[in-house]
Amino acid sequence: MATAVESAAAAAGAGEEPLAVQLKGITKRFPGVVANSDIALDVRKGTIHAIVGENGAGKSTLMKILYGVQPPDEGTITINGTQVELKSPTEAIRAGIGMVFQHFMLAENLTVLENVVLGAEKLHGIGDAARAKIREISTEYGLRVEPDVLVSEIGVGDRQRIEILKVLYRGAKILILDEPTAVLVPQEVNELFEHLRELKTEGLTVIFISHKLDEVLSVADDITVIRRGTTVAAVDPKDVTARQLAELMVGSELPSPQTEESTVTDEPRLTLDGIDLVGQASARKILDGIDLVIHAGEIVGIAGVEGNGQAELVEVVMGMRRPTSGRVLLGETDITEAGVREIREAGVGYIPEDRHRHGLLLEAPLWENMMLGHQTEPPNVKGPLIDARAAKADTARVVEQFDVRTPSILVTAGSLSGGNQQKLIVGREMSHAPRVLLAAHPTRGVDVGAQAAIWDLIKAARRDGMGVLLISADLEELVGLSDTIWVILRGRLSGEFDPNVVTREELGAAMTGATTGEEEQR
Amino acid sequence: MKLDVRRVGLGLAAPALAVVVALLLTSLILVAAGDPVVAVWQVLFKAPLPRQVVAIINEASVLYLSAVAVAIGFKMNLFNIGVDGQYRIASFMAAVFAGAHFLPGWLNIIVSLIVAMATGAIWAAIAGVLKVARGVSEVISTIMLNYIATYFVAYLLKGAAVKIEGSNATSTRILTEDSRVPGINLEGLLGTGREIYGLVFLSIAVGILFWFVLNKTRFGFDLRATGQSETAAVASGVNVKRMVVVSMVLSGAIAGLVGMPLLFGQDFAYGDTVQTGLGFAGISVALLGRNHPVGMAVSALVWGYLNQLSNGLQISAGVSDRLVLIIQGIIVLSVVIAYELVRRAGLRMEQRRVARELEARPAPVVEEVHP
Amino acid sequence: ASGTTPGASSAPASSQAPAIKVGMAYDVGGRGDQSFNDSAAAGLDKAKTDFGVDAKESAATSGEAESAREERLNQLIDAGYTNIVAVGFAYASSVGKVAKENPDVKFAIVDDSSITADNVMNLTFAANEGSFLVGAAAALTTKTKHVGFIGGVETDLIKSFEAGYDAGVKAVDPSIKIESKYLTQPPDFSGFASVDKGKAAAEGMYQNGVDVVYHAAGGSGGGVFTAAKAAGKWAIGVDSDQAKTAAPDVQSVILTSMLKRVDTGVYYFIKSIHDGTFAGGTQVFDLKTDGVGYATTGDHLSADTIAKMEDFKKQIIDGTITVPNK
Amino acid sequence: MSTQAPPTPQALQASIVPSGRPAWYWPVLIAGSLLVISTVRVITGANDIDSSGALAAAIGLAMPLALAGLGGLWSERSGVVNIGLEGMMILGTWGAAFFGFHYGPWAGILGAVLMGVVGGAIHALATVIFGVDHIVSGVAVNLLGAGAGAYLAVRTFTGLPGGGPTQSPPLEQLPFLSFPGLGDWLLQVEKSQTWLLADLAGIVRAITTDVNVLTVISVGLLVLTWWLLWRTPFGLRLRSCGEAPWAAETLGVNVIRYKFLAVLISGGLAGLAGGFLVLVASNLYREGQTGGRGYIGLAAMIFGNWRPGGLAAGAMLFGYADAIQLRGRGDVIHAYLLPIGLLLLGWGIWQLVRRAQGKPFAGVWRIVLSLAVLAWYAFTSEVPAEFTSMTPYIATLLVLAFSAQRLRMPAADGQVYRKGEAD
Ligand SMILES: Nc1ncnc2c1ncn2[C@@H]1O[C@H](COP(=O)(O)OP(=O)(O)OP(=O)(O)O)[C@@H](O)[C@H]1O
Ligand SMILES: Nc1ncnc2c1ncn2[C@@H]1O[C@H](COP(=O)(O)OP(=O)(O)OP(=O)(O)O)[C@@H](O)[C@H]1O
Ligand SMILES: [Mg+2]
Ligand SMILES: [Mg+2]
Repeated sequence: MATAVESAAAAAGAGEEPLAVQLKGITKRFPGVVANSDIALDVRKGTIHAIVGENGAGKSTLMKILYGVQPPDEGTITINGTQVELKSPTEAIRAGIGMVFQHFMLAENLTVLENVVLGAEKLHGIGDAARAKIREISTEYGLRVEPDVLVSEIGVGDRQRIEILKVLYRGAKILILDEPTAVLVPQEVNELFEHLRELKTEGLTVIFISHKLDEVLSVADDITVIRRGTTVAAVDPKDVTARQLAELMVGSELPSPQTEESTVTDEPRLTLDGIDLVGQASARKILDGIDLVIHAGEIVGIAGVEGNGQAELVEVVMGMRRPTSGRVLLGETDITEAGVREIREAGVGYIPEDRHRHGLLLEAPLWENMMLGHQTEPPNVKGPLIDARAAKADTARVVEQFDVRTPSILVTAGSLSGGNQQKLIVGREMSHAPRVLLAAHPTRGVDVGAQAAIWDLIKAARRDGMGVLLISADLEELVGLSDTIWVILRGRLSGEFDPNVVTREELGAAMTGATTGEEEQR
Repeated sequence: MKLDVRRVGLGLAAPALAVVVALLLTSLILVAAGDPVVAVWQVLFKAPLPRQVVAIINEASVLYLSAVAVAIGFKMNLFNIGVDGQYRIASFMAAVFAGAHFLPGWLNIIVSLIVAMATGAIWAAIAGVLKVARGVSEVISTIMLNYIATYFVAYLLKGAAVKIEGSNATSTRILTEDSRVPGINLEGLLGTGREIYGLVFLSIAVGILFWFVLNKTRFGFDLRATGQSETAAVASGVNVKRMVVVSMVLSGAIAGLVGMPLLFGQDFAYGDTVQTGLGFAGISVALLGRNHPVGMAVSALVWGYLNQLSNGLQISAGVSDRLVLIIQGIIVLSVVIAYELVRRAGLRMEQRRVARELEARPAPVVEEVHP
Repeated sequence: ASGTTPGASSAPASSQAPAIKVGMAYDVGGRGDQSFNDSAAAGLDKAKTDFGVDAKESAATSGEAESAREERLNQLIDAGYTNIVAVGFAYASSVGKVAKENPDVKFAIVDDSSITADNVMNLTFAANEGSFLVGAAAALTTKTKHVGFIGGVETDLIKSFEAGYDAGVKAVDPSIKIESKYLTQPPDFSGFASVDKGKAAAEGMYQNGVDVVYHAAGGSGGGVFTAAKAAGKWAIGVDSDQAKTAAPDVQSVILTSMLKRVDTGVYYFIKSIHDGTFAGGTQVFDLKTDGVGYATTGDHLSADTIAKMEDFKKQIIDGTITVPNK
Repeated sequence: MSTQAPPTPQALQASIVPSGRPAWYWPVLIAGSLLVISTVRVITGANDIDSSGALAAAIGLAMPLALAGLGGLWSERSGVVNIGLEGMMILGTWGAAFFGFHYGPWAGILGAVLMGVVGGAIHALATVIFGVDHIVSGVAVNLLGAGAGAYLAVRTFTGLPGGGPTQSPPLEQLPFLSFPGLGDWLLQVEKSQTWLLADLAGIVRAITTDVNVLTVISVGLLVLTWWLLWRTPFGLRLRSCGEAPWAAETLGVNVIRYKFLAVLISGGLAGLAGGFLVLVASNLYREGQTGGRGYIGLAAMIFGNWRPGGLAAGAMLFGYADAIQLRGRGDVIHAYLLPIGLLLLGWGIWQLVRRAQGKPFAGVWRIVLSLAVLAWYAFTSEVPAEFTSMTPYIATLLVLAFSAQRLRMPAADGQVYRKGEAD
């Protein structure tokens, strides 16, 4: 185990050329949270430096400080040997730093070109010279970026590349990538890493944040581990295993989803029968002939690159969209034409992938959020009236039972941390004993403790005979929980896999269409 | 809790701060323009005379209805600028219906109120349906419908007008004594023969209903949820399109009532000297009252007070009574700025409290894990 | 504050007799509107020089509440101005109410005779009769046999202007085509203050062959004059002698003006107080009493035309012609 | 959430719907309309339908709306909703009259802009600096503008020759420009009433003869706005503040400064819209002169999909309808019933023919409506005055209701932006 406190990086960098980035004693307090406390970070020039840590450990905050978005409360920043004060991103850019944010920073309604040149118009203008430059960078690094399309028209992988291009366009010598791989499939990740290695050979420095430790180990030259806002270790990737790294991050041992004895029955709970969904003004099918059966006690996982129809599939089942053709059966009942409310009342639980958009009223108190989606069901209502007392009692129970960390059920949902918001949603959906649960990325952005708890809840519900449709970008989670895994590609279910035997590479290949779909492995 | 005391204090500080700022800024403007500052405040801060008290309450009761109508929309993130047109067309219809005296006495009044609500609702529903079916922004459609209502009513009024000997005003048939809502005489209390509109109770009832429906019913929950997050509401099973139409209809129905205290308590007919602009005033009152049933009542009274006392500005202080609009504008702005500052402070306080109470708890134990 | 600021009191011109305290409640626009209210103000000013009047003035705002009008009257009374002139029919019901509450205060109301009380004098004007005469003038002047009327707001009052005008035109030559346009409909009273709308409407008429336009559109009339000037055609003014009061550069296109002598009415009321002859009830200001008439400033009317107009005037006064008001 | 949200359904849809119209769309549409209108004119004899006089009036009535809308565009493109346009316009009317009276009409233009900027500054201070809800601030600015305009007018115009508490003295006019030697000749052609030729002459004459210099300036501002916002780095930065302020911030754009500036310019343009009313449309200030045009300008902007060309079209549509009704042309509006009825009929029949798509009654109500309209055309000769007055408003509603809804407001429009909250 690498508990080497004197940093390998620092040792290597001493005496030679100055460090690309040196952070000392960085402290940043937010109301109620100390996001960074006395952080030290040394990044050697021309290396890929990974930063790992749990959700909320303070990684993004540290990077935003380095990029001048937020000023540190204390501490110093030294770039290439000179101490600097970065009051705004402009100054960071001037110091040769570029950053790709965890949440993409792109304007949907502007073109790729406009997004790239924004703020850097002085370099090559905003016209043909800029277009040529973008093409040049694009070919040089194999980024395949088309300058004149609207960002709203392109997918996640392309957006990622645009973000990187944005940084390169500004001639940055130090690149910060905050969780660039979260939305990418393995092939895309590999491609990204190729780019990073190439950048490295050209003398650029990359700071790279990821929760996926095997990736980190494969690409990084140095690793810094952050826990609860402070640096706990700087390690050499050659000396550690992924598990050791993870335990450094958490400070304890790790959970992981465990496949259990199958509880699958032959009673169909949810049946999708030839579902087609056609986009409004074109004939392109968003969903194409989806046939799927989920039995009581079964978890069906859906793997796929984002934007291949998963979201729409969930929306069709939930009644938020009408399929162009095909039927949805809940048990024996046809719910194709039913509204969201009827479907929920019929016993479909829903853990939305975007909890802020679809799962919560951020400005409403917790107890009102507990009613959301169940505002016609007991104990929340009596006839047309709200039963506030019963709803509050129910909320208190869920908060207790599902370990939602909150001082009160009267605070607004927006004041909870992401993980606790997620636990509240899971608790809410579970406590109405659904017959079918649609779980979209149920543990996204949630830290390990809460993650294990949510997995346990889903497994317990499965034991009780619930049918679960699990959509996740986390292949570990899919493999660990599912009884069956389907891959979705361009709106079609392109392959079925047995989670007990499938490898990540196989899944990744199917997800990107690298293998020709239909082969069944069972 | 100590924190909450401070919070309440902050909450009260906001309006107080706003009033001080409004006074200060207005005084500055007066000084700059060379108007008598002291005289102006003497007029505006004179204790209202009994007849003015009555007029303030009457005006507030009307403004309140308008504010509630606007607030229903706001709660849904719908901006109903059309209350003005809705109440005018509704008042006209109710005046024509009531003036025909198909029904006796109170029955006539009650059915006329329903006619007004239905008319306002239909007029507002046009905007709602256009939004849902054709995607027309309700901001545009209600603006257009305001104007269309003006001409439409003018057209209908031509047909419905009844000539009064010697008068140049055009109006519908005047209600007979038994179809009027008797006023409340506070002679003993205030010492004025002026009467408060009997329909002031309508405003109070609408306020209570607004509060009840919004906070105590499933429907109100759906409505608020839609206003707070349309996407979350959809996912929770709210039919947002229907909600848009329904809330426009409700807003329009309440808008239809705006002119009723005037019709049954003062004008007894609809004519070309009818009060206009109540719908726009309602927007200000609703915003100042933060769409809260009690807040809007307070702000309606403030509005009525300023409107009434400003009548004396021209006569007693020699200053244009349009000054009151400036004061009202400054009040709206300074109140919201003060609330915004307080909101930010409150947010920080809540976060600090959450964090402190969490720290007080024991650290979570990671549950049985099998590596 | 200067003497003309509304609300400022002006000292009585002669200091012997105690000044008559007059409260003026103007209609929307107030003193300085170059139209209806100014005409009332002129009557007040004349009374000031003749009798010594202490006056307080206040103006309405558009679309205001009934209670605001009542309050305005009450404020004037509270301030000791016990002779109130309410300018405009919009004050009818508030005068009715306040007059009842204050039997000692004397009121005059312009353009309304529906309120009857011992302490209310109703000043009404036969604007249709004056309009008849300018209608005749228009008919006698037009070369294209095509004349126009532009009303500010389509109220009964303004419609009586149109009715008289139409009758006057037809009396001269029934074949003449008359176009008419109202700028707005009540309760939108902006038609009395929309110069641009007046201009657009008049331009439309002139470009369609109309060569004389009579406006009863208050402040919007300025636009009519501008359009007339640009088209090189005639316009007819209203209320006061607009060939004297309109902007200097357009005075030359004003063929004549229909005079509605609100000033005479207001002066009459104040004089009756001064003389102690005040009595409630309707005072009609018509051709007979010179309460309405027409102006000849600029000498654009030919002698022949004036002769014909005078002839009509006589016939109206003696009842041979009854001018419609609807 | 720790990962990028997936494309929303709308975004997905956008990727499927082609984003622009083909290049021939507008030329063909305009030429087609001209043909239809010309034909209708010849059939019905409603010559005022596109006379140079009607069109010139339409331009004059459209300009204040276009300027107000342009003000709205600047503000909303930077992400600040501006319903305070009306108040800023009122301030502009006073500024134009005050400075115009004392220092001449050119100073009046500056005065209008200056007072509008004051209104804009209040809105900017409230929304950009203090983070107040944009609607609330806009409503307050409307109150302030109406109050301040009226109050200042009483203070400054009372007692001036020809002025009063609610109106300014008459002002000197701004010059009118004409293309030399064209006007009379075109008028001859127009008077010939030849099919198509007369219509073209009318259009050309309306834009080349007796055009007020402020109209020319306003059109220039429309073009300049387009160029600045869509063709320069400055514009790119400004628009990025309305689309994704946090992204802009991370790229070194000083979002607060751009938003503030945009709202100031917005105020200046709205003020100029008021100035146009005073200096060109009326040559004096009158209380209540704006008459809700700020709101209509806002509507024109939404109508025009937050683009200068679109808002100009919206303003023209409104100005034209208003001109027709003000010119008392019940016959012209009546004439329009014919093509509208026929269009509806055709559309209805086309839908009926396509009813295989599972909507058996798709076209029926259109056909019923079209028959009603045609009957109205056939059995009457004029539209009642009240209905002609409604024309601009109904036309706007109808066009919006029938044109496919492709409107897309700036993504962050109306959102309160605070610095340093990017994540
Ligand atoms: N603007 C802010 N205001 C208040 N608290 C904040 C703010 N930004 C971050 N925090 C808090 O600071 C802590 C560190 O957050 P940060 O985003 O840096 O975590 P992270 O390590 O990037 O986590 P993740 O893996 O989830 O992205 C968290 O508790 C977070 O809630
Ligand atoms: N932009 C922000 N402004 C204000 N407060 C914020 C902001 N971002 C986060 N916070 C606050 O920080 C706290 C933690 O939020 P966050 O979701 O980042 O937590 P986290 O540490 O990542 O938790 P988890 O690991 O459970 O996701 C919450 O109290 C939240 O209200
Ligand atoms: Mg987090
Ligand atoms: Mg992070």
